[in-house]
Amino acid sequence: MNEVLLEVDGLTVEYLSQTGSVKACADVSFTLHRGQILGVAGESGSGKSTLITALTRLQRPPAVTSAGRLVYHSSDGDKVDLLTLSERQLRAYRWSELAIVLQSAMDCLNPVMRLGDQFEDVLRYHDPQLTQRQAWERAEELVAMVGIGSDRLRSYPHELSGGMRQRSLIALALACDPDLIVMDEPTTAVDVVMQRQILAQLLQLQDRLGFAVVFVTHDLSLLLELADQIAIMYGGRIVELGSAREIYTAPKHPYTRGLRDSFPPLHGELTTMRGIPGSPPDLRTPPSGCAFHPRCADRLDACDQQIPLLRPVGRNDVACLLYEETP
Amino acid sequence: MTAPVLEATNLSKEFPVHGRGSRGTTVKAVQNANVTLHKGSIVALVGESGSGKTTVARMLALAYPQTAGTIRLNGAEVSHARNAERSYFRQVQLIFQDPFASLNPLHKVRYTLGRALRIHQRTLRGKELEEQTLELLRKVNLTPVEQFIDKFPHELSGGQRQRIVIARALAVRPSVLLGDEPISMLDVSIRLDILNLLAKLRDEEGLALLYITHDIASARYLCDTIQVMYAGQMVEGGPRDSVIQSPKHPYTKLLLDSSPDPGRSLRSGDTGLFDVADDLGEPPNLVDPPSGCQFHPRCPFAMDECRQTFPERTEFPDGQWAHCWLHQKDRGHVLEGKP
Amino acid sequence: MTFWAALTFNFLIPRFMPGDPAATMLRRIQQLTGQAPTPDQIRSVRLFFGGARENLPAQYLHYLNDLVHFRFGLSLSEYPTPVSDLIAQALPWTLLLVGTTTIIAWIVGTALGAYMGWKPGSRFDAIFAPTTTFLHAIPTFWLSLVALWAFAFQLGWFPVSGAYDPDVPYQINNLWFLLSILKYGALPALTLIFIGFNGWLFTMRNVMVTTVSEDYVLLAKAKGLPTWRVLFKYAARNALLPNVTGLALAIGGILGGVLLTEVVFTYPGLGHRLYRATVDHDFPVMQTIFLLITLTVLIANLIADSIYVLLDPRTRDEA
Amino acid sequence: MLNGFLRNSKVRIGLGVFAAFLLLALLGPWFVSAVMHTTPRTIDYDALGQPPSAKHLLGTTLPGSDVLAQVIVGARGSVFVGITSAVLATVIAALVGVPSGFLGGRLDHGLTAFTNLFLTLPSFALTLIIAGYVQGAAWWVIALIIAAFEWPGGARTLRSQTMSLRGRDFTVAMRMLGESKTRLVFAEVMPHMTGIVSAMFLRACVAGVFAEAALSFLGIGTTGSVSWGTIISEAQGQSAILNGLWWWFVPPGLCIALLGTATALVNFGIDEISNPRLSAANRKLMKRFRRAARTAEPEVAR
Repeated sequence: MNEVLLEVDGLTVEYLSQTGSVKACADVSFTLHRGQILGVAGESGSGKSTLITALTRLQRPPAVTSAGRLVYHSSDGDKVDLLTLSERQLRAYRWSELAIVLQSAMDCLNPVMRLGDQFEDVLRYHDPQLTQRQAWERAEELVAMVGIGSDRLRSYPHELSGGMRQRSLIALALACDPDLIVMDEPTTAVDVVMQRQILAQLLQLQDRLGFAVVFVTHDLSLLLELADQIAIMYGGRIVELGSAREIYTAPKHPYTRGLRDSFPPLHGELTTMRGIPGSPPDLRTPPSGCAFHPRCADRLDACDQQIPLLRPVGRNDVACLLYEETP
Repeated sequence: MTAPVLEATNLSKEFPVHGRGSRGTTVKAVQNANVTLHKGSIVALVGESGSGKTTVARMLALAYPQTAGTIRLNGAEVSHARNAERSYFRQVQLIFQDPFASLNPLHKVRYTLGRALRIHQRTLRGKELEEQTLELLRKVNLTPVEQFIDKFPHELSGGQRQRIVIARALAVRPSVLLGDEPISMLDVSIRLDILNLLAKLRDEEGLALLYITHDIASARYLCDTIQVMYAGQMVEGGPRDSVIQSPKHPYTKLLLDSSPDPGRSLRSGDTGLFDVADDLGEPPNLVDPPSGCQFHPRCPFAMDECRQTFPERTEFPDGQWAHCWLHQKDRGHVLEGKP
Repeated sequence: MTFWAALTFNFLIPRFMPGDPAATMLRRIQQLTGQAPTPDQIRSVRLFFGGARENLPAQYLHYLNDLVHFRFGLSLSEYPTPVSDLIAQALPWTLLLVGTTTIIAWIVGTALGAYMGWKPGSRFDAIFAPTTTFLHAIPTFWLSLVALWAFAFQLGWFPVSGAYDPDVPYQINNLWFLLSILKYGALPALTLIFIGFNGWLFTMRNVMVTTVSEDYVLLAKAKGLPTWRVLFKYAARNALLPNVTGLALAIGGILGGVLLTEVVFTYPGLGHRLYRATVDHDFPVMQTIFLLITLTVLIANLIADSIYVLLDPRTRDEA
Repeated sequence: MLNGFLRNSKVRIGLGVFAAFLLLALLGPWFVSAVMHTTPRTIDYDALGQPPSAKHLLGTTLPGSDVLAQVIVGARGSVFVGITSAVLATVIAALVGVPSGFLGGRLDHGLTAFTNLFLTLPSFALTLIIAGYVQGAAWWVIALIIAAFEWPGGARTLRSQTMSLRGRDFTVAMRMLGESKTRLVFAEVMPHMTGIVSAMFLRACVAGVFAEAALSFLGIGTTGSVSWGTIISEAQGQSAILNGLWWWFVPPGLCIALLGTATALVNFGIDEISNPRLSAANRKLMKRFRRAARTAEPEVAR
């Protein structure tokens, strides 16, 4: 469990435009262990989706990873910085080590291919020895893991329900037995009951197969139940990183606190809650200093000048000038 | 209790299915829905997508006629004649889900609000119009007002736009607001702001509010009464706390158990439903819905009756009610334990 | 439905011409042939314009009845050759020219467009995009003239008119004859392809650019599939759909270009025949060619619809 | 929104060229008589079929007319027909498409059937035939005939746009405030279609110029007046090709092509604005992109 799988160090992603560049992700660093679930929570414009594409090196122009390292530790002990690989070399890692699940399943499945063919395509490419029949059988196994009948493999994506598409996408991610699955809001497009079911299945499968997950969502309340570690992003930076319990019971960063208090509880006492006043920053014209300072109730004088760095405070890592570093 | 402002009884809606070979088939989007709104009180309508909750709101807003049932405004039945509709619109306003789509991007705030004011006060001009426009902005807490009145929608954030949308609805001085998932497209941190604004309007303006949502936790935060819809049918309703603390319909219970709750995993090691990954199936296809109670194919307690007829309404002492055979058959206690 | 409307159009237009078109017509025939029209000719012209003897509905029935029995009447300018004979001579040439050029232009345009759309902003894209914009805007008939002047007259690489070598025996099983068809057809065909492929290129490029940014293409890349496989199986295959429908819809427009090109190259196809008929006021021929073209366009639409259904499973359920 | 249009370089260039031709059409005949002191029909007996020279910048025709004068005056013939047909076609398209899309119901069914009918008819062949019947008509009759087959595509686009705008939340919201139908159409729906309508108008304009040129080339267009089509037609009729008088028929064709390119540029620009993915193809940006990328990707880098 404590074996390191992925070290992200100083990852910076910029969107280039004629007038300059916008940093959608700035100096993002974290370490992911094998079999761990890391939740990344953030609102629109926090850079969470950019992080996903940068981790998988799927960003498209005008987005570009301009700095940082992505060190992947293979199961045989090799360490490699994914950012230095050529596209061809990277292909060896894609899907067999590192798979991805995206938000909108309808858009992720090729509309003119049968579901089974899309499994077969990836299975047989990564294992050329596999016959068509074997690939199909493996696909049946995979969809069965997420509770989909094998007869559905003959369907086209548009013939499946939303929940089924999303589950088959997870099954597809498992096809080559990866060590890491990156998920971008995988349950946002489905209803709460289906969301619960998908997450329950995911946890069971993760327990059985031992892959690690980076799970990105805007819904912090979901992560509190699901993740081991949670990273809170704001304005392209991680502002706090800690265990789910710490983030819930003892959030340090004013934004984390505000975000936690933006979800009315389902049980227990009801009080008037405030949310966070103001609006998320526009990254084209980011605030100086700490991106949160215009909305922060506890801001200090230096907050609009100095960009705080992420450093250990208590049991969490926090990027806020309010706190002294704990040695 | 006072007389209801807006009351809908046995509202049903069927949409024709388009496409070749489907002539005559319909989607039964809503069946026999009842909604009653009182002055100064908020009713939440909770359901998943496709449960028909938006269709109910749109019928109440006269966006399209109902297939069956009646809508009464202040006791008088509402017709779809043109003039009747216009005077209805002065009383009942709909707030849309997507603040990005519900403002015309080519018009400034001043025009949007000004038009809304002038539609029903035709002689309003000049200084007075300006004053009333500013007053609307103040009502929705967009201050300083001068900063917002000459903005185009694209210059505003999501939360600010939704306030403009609410201000536009308030321009006609309505007595009823219908909010169709008014916060679901907004960023998490600014949702509570809008909910607090709606609560303020209820308290200060005495508005009757229908709050439509899929998020039962936000419904609990805002409303006085909750009604739960499933596959076009109202399955349960009643005072907020009763419904949430002791749901009387298996679907309500499933919904509550499925909703994320930050408190849950940290309470006494109870991990909710995460340990059960049964395939609970999905909501039915409303072109060809199951007979009887729509929920029976997914219900762990389904009985023969459930498959045949939709159950009568069972009333409970504190105003809670449910449509479930368990109560008709005196088996309501099974809901107390875990399914 | 459309076909019926076209039929009716065809019937009504000559009957609503101002003045006494029949008389004008007869005068012109006289000028053309230098002889007074024969009584037969007068009768057939009168019949065509509806004369005064029958009322409109009766004429209409008469007209439809003739069509059903494939009686298209006699040509006026080459009296008394039946219209169907003239058409039968011209049709194969046009089919040959339209068929080959459209298919080649479509393939070239689609393939280049797919490549450009795959990597928008590449050097290839940057050079080709403005060039095709210009080429697409050139009037076909004018380019035909320029080509004729440059390659046939100045350089003498190609013959200046006709569809085959008149000195070679007209036999379909004669290799020299077939080669001469190739030689005579090359310049008109090249001109048409040169202009034709640009339209396909542009639609394909733009659809491809959009398709490439679809999530399923992104996911295909994430799956580690090699580039060519993503390009063909995920991007190009889906981007192709609009171009398939376009192919059928464009037939009508393509015909316009071909008609003019045939005139320039004196290529003995339908376009040339239509042009001659128009100049000579040979209305029966004009009518028949028009009907033929309408019919072709309608059939092409039907074919495209069915191909689309084959290629896109999403439309299958609705049909 | 308008600023966005004009900031796009393709739109700017296209509109510039278009405006230049418009100016030529308006002032051309005056320029020819006042500045060049000639007319397109003036015959210079010293220069029959001469190549370009200082005296005749674009050479002369076989009968000895100045080609430049013809091309300039011809601009009016061509552009006027183009613009008239485009105005007519746009108006018809709007009158058919907008009510059809906004009101829906039986009216929509009828108008859609009508539009589809015209859409499937082979328009050029039909134009040719009708023009053939009315041979030698005035230029506005030709414009009318061209317009009659130019509108259906536009009507279909406007219909679907109107339908989508009618269903958009902001229109529905205004309707539910009690706004009148006329105001909904003119204040909420129509302003969103300016881009499409102007693109449509330009496209129809060029299609009109094309059709007029093709008809004139076949000798069944307008009679009497000069247009680019008639110049080419005359050149062909008097064996310009055989005699190698390329300066006679090349310039008018180039003018048509240039006008067509201008319109295409404007339309591409509008496409790029409405679909920003198409304009991601910026060369300079791509270069900077490669420089900024931390990844050493040999396939792409060199």
